[in-house]
Amino acid sequence: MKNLSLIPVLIVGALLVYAAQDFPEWGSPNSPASQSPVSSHFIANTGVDTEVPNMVTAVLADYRGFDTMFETVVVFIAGMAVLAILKKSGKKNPRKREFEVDAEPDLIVTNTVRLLVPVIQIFSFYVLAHGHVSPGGGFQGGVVMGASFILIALSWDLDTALARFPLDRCTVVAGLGIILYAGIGLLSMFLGGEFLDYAELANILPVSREMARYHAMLGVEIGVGLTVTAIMFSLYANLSTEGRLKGGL
Amino acid sequence: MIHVQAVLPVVAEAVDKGGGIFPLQLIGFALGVLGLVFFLGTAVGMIRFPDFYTRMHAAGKGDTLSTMLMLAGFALVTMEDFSLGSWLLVVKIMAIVLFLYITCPTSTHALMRAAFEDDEMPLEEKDLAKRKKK
Amino acid sequence: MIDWFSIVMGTALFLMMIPMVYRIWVGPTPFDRMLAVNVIGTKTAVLLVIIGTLFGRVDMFVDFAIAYALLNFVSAIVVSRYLNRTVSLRDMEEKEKAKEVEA
Amino acid sequence: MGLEIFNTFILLLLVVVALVALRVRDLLTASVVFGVYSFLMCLLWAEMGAVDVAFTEATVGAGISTVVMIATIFNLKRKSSD
Amino acid sequence: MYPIIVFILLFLNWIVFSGKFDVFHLGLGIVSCVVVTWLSHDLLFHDRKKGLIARTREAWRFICYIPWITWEVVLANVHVFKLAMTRKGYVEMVPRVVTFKTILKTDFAKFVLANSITLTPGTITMLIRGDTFHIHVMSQFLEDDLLSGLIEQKVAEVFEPGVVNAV
Repeated sequence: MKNLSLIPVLIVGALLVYAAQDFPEWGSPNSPASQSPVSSHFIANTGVDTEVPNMVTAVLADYRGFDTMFETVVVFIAGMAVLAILKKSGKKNPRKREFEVDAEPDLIVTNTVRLLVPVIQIFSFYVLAHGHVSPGGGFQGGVVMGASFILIALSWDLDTALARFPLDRCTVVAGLGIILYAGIGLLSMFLGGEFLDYAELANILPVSREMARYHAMLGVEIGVGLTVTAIMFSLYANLSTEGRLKGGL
Repeated sequence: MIHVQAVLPVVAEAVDKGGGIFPLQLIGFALGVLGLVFFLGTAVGMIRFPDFYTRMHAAGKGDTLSTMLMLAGFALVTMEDFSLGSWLLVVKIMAIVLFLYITCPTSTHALMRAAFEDDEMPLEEKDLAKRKKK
Repeated sequence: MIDWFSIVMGTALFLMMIPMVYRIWVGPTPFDRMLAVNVIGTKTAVLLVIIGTLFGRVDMFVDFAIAYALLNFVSAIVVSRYLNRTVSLRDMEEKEKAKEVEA
Repeated sequence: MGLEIFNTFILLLLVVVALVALRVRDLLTASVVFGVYSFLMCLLWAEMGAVDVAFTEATVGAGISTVVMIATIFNLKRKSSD
Repeated sequence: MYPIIVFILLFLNWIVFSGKFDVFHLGLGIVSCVVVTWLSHDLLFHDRKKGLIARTREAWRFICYIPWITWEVVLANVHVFKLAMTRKGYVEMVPRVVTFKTILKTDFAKFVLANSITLTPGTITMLIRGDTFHIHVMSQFLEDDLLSGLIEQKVAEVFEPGVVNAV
């Protein structure tokens, strides 16, 4: 039976390779993606509209800011779902293993982590703050920041990491990120524009309309970064201990 | 390169320009090739050595030095002038080397410890001799 | 000239990655695989710098290489930690069973 | 020209690593091998010029995904070694 | 006082990463360095009894130590290369585990010693339990080299000058 299933796989694979011949050449200016009016509009106008050199950040945080906001909400909901499910299952069947092992932390690993965690954190802030000029942004910075807390949890134990970043504070920070994002959108709505129309912020900030968009994008990225940091860490803390928040990996 | 030129004029311009300082570039080429030679040692060791612990010696050492040499070589090759910007780039690349200097021995030690504590890994010379004969 | 150097270096690195992938494919124990994974992770940082040189934008690609240099050892630590925990859990369970048998 | 050569190598290694990740029985090993898959994907994105995607792949692949997978496996029972 | 040193070190790091010197980016750097100092200033410099001058001297001695260890790393690689490539080296290989006690007291010095041992020819630190180091070595020659204690002495000179004089 296992060998029989190889036949449809091979047929479909051959068909896919055959169909791949019709693809446009890689990077060709005649491909449909390059010829659509949208991309040429973005390439021509992002620099003028927002003064952000990195087009991807401009598109993500400004032109389709509504979409990105709900992506952040999806991340938030995913974290909350994991928390809710695991909390319930932890109560129902209390424990399969009766023992909690407290392994002593390794000397070399803890010293390396001592040296590296501040550097990782400053790197995550750098990634977040320079999303406009180089690749990066809120999501990447948040992930690196969450990884630094996970590293602390891995080298000592989960309690040490939770003492630095308690789980109830995690939830608050995650919510705060979304509120920051939506708050900037609402603020620009109250100032007379549309929802998430950052240019209106020039009324209260001492900068031009283009630079207002630039700075608002930074605020939005900070919101995304806060949410992602908190959710990544709480995801690890809950998954490794089945929601009980002690012992674990 | 042709297609890249068509799509990204900025990138293509930078590629065409591609400056550099000749004597520094020669040193950079030499360092890069030296790094490749040491990495060849690692690669051959990974295939040829008989058991996990000896392979660990090959991987843990050759990896650090070859990466260091190659990155240093590229830092010299890409240096265009002695302005502040290019110096910062060199410092940044050397920062990677510094981080690797700290992290590589740590991960080697962590894997070694894990293998040592796992019961399934033999350590005696007799086992090694057996494997050599095979 | 820089282009040619980068292409030759990158191709050589990819060629020497083949032994590592062979080790991943054959590797008698899981640890051999992890070792090869570690080596490939370090070399990825170098390859990113090489690709950056080919594009002429090393300043941009160096960020990735820093991210790899800082985060690559996480997987090794996780594996070590996991095995440490499972082995000590197994030992404790065996001790507990022995106690029950005695009783 | 160089980028096409890199493309070929990356795709080749990618297929091999994906096959290994399917073939391996041990969950721990499979998740670690998946790490290599994400390294190679990051190289592929970077080489195609999709820089932001490559950065996301780099941070998530190196920092989070392996850790979360192994944390989950820790709460299952380890079945077989290879 | 130590938080200020941490802040300065982190800000140097930021400048190397960022490479932009306008007011906006420097201000962002100051803000993020303050946040990181607040979050994790207790991680760096575990032992806080030493004064600033002693720290500076230690740092200078450590910088002098780096070229020596780099040369040792090169020798290590030549050794592994020889083992991997020649038939004679392959036969000579007799792996074993060596145990010895160290004279070093502080954790950081032990950490530097362990990593230096891992980087030098044919030796990898396996376990540290208190003062005892368990080390995996490749051959008899390397074991003699390790037990002569040259690296340990060098590290002790850097971090604990008092210990060397006592022994």
